Amino acid sequence: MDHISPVIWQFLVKWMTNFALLPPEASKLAPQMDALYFFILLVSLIGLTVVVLLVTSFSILYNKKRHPVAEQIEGSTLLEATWTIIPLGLFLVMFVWGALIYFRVFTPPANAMNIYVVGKQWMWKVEHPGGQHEINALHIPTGKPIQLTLISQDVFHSFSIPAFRVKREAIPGRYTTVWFEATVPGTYHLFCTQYCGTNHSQMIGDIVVLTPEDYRKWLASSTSGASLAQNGERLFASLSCAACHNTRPDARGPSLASVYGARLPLATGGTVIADDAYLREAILNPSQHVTQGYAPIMPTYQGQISEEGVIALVEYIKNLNSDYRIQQTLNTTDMLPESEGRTPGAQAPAVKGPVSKGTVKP
Amino acid sequence: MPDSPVIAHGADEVTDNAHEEHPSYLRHHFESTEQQADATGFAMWLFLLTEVMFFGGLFTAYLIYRNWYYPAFVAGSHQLNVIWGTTNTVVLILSSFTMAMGVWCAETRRKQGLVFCLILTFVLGLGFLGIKTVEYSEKIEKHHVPGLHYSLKSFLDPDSDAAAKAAGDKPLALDMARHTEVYFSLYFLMTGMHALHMIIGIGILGFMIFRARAGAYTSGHVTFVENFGLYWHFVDIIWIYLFALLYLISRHQ
Amino acid sequence: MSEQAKHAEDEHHIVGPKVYVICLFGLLVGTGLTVWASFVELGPWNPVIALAIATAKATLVVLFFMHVKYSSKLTKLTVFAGIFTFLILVSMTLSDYISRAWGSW
Amino acid sequence: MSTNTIVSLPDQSTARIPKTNYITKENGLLSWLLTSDHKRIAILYLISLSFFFFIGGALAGLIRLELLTPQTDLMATDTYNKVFTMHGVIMVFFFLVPSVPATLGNFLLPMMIGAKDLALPKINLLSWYLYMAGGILALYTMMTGGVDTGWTFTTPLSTHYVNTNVLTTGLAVFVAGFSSIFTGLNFIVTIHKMRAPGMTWFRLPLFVWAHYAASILMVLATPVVAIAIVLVALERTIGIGVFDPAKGGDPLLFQHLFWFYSHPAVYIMILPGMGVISEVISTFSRKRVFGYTAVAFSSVAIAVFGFFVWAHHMFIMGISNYTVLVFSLLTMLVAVPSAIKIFNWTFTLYKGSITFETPMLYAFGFLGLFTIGGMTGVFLGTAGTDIHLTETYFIVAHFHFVMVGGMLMAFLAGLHFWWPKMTGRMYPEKVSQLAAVVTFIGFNLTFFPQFILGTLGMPRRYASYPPEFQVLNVFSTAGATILGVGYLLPVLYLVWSLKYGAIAGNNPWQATGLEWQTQSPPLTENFAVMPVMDHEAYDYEWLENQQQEQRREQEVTSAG
Repeated sequence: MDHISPVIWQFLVKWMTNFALLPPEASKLAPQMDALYFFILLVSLIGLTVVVLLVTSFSILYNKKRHPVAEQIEGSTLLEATWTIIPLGLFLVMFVWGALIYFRVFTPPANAMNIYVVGKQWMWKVEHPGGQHEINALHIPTGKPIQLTLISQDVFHSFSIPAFRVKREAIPGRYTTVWFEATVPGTYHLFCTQYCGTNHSQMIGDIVVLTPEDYRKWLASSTSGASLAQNGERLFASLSCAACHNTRPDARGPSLASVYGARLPLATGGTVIADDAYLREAILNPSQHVTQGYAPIMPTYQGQISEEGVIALVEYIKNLNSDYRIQQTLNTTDMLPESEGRTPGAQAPAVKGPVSKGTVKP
Repeated sequence: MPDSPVIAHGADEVTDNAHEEHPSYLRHHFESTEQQADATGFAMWLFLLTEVMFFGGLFTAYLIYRNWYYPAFVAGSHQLNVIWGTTNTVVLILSSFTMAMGVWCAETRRKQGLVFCLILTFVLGLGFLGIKTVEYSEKIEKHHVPGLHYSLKSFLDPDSDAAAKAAGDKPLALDMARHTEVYFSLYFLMTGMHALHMIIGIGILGFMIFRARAGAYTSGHVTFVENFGLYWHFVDIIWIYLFALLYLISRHQ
Repeated sequence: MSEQAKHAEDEHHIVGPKVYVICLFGLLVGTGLTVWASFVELGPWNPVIALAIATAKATLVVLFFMHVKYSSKLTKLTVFAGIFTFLILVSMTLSDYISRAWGSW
Repeated sequence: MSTNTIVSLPDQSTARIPKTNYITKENGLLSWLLTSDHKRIAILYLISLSFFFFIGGALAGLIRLELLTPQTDLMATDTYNKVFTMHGVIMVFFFLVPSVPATLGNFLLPMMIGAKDLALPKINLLSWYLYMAGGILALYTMMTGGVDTGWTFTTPLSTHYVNTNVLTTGLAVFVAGFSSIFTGLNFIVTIHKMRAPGMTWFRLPLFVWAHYAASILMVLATPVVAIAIVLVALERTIGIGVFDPAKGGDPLLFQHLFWFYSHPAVYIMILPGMGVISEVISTFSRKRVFGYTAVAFSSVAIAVFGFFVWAHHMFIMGISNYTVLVFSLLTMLVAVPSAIKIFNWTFTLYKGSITFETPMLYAFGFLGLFTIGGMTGVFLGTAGTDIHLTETYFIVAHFHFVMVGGMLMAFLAGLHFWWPKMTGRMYPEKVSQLAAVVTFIGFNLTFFPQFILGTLGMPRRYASYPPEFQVLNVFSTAGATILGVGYLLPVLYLVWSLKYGAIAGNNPWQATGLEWQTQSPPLTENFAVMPVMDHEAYDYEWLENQQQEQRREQEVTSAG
């Protein structure tokens, strides 16, 4: 093979040895997605083969030399019905199968650990509930469902992890979610796949999947001193939210204890489930989300809190299951000594996830 | 021309009938004046379809935001003057009527009548735009033009504003008051697009009056007047909806 | 196209002033009605009534001022196609906005 | 060769191009610029379209060169962004949308239905001027710094976050949109009102049906993108807030409005191409298209269903999950008429008498590539797989298979097929067959690796990429070089043929359409005697009888 240019030869060898059709399957979802992918691929290949075979054989059998006079055929309802119904049936199978997978990707399980991701031109900022910040990287453990709550602070971005087969747009002004469960430790690509301006192609990062043990080590080593909920608590205090949202009988706002996940009656009629998106909206556009029995007097915080700040507040409210802390913020005007007194080791419960309420309990 | 039972249009009747000599306005590629009138009329209708879809985008936006920010839309709507709006609706309906009468005059070859109707339509059209200008200038004075020093005063403090006070508006929360800007964006976009169509229409009307006095439309060739009539009525229809959607939100409050 | 329809298409129907005057009257009454209705408390029916009256007025204009009642099937079909596509745009887009609030499953 | 071709040319020693035809009728540049003859306007379009195609193509070449290596070494990222944006804008709005309708459609549609011209010739000329105004504006934008929003103008990027020439580009697209609206409007009116006696709806060539369907989309969908662009422009200049989340607007609304046009737009692009393929396959297999009615109605079905599927571009964009279900289902339904067409074309070959002239080679290319393009569309219409594949090179490969592999192949097929009618001269067969094969190979080498890149996860619109994707990108760039040659060849030999090509005569392909029953190049008003349609479309027996009659007449006259 000397006559082939060594460059091209190396090139081909490199390609043949590294050839892959799909990225590694590193999440629980990936094999399911790939099964559907290969099903559609199979159908496509059969369809293509049928067309190519027919065209080729007709070209050979009925070329002018062999078949000088064409026979006029009007059509055949039976045949046409066949190639209407068979593709339709196959497409419907794909639709149902695809819809089921779509369900799965965008329906996080109840025990998922929530991590917040803020996209901005041109970086990904990740906020772990334990207070760890990351930029253009995401550390996660295997074997635990992870839910991402995404938002963008400027333009559309898209959080894509090919190895997990998931991708979700980060939208300005609204939370979106996606979840996955990593299975294989390793480092995988993180791409922004929605064109977002000049450095779109540099808005990339690493997804680092660790074993649960390594993950615990990483959490401990990269803490920033205060959990996300504690940051939220400070913000809650400095914005004087507790002036209204308290348990006093004359409180002007509803108590926020155990409000997360509850079904709230709205002043405009109807009810709403207080999820992350609702909490965010209620902070930024309060007058549209007034709960029954309260006057629409809450000021808007639009433009006053950064997206990270809103996330911290949401995380704080999510973890409130008693009014004790709110009373504390009422009594103290400054920083809370308790939260500063915490040692990194005390952060450990955060690993259990935000749903294990009581993280901020004294 | 051989007779065929499946002719798509009455091409040969005409050639057999009176119009042995082609009238001057028959363009070379048509077989008959009927075909020409049919084709241009149909083309006008298709053009109106594109206009429907053009406004369709705006109506979609309107419906979405009205559902989202209903209180802001109510407060914004209360800033509009129903009397001016109603007057304008009546003016436009009258102009539509005079236009229809103009078409009838052209069809029945009444030259004086046609010129009179067109001039009336022209004047009514200008009247509409005049009233619109008054309304717009009021909005400009109150800084209700989105993007240009937009002021929330009328919505945060309705007592300071005559229109809001008259409607008995309660003060809006700041976040909702901000969304009145969306209402006024749509208000200016929709009425502005409509006014743009009016201006174009009035321009063509002026040209038509000029031509009608020379007797151009009263010698059997009425397609232009008819097609312009379609356009003018379409603009009227858009306004009928704009009036209901923009001016008449929850006036009873 | 049937012979009859073809005939109807060729025949140019001239709509007379009488129809126009009746139509004008109807439009003015409609305008008065819609303004009056907007000042009456009807709850969720207010916008429905307003749109219904507007549609009735628009129908009058389309049928008589724009001669659609006397026009060929093709013109009627064209009007219908316009309304149909407009409704697709509005309803399918709104379907997204309405069902967003239903939350995830 | 004699048995393997259907080409029948007049005796070259005596044959002459007819002295009076639409080209020779008047002379001078002004006679072209002020013409209202649909054929001359088609030629104007052909020249200007080719110009824009090669500008878009050159930009594509730059993109491929930059992607040869993982780093950004040829140009900076913002230059790259401008290059792919301008490539998209020019190719979509100034080549693909008008390509077949404005050139071949304009030239042939009146002839096929036996009319003297389009119903509104002046509007037709206006369309061309609008197209040119838009095109020149787009070029001006490119010269003065370009625009880097991507051809989709996604808000809020386009309204608040880029400081390039969004407004002029928007205006260019807006103006070109009206050109497209007027073309579509003209076609619909012409097809309804200008048909020759005897030309019933079910005697129309399928080319006309396809153009009818595409025209409906042009008329009804284009205005929506026009208003979307107006809103973006106002948002950008005075900040009206309709799409601005900070002011309470919804950026997704822009995408709804944009894709309400831009999804049907892909059918505007592909339907006329399908029309070309119907004509070509029928002619070169000497057979009526298998299931004429099904093919005709599938065009209309694609046009109607085309309005119901736009949100499949937004599956992961945060639209409601329920809406995703509905749009995914409807997307599956719109795939069916395309499948019907593919099989009907294939079965047209059955028991035909097939020859392999250049247009047929391109048509075969179309069949294969469009099948791949269509099937990969199903991957993206399926909500589950769309999550992984959207916004990657998979989608780039998919729409290039449909647009370049489908549409451009069809355009070239049609251009070769009707070249003798348009110019009166044949193109050189051998070299053009070579070009067809080169194009096919180059195309597959360029775009097939991109499917694999996409499934591997390489995002689109990346100026730099992880090194592991390099090998496939090198393949793609190599293929693009071959593809470039494949597209340059036709320019050379087609221009050559204008002077040296064989005289074609009226009907070199022995085709049945009315356009072939008149001289080539045709007269200004197309037919010396207005034709009467007294047979079905694609009636080859009628053609044979007709020719026999003519031969007999000639014998009589020469004997007399």
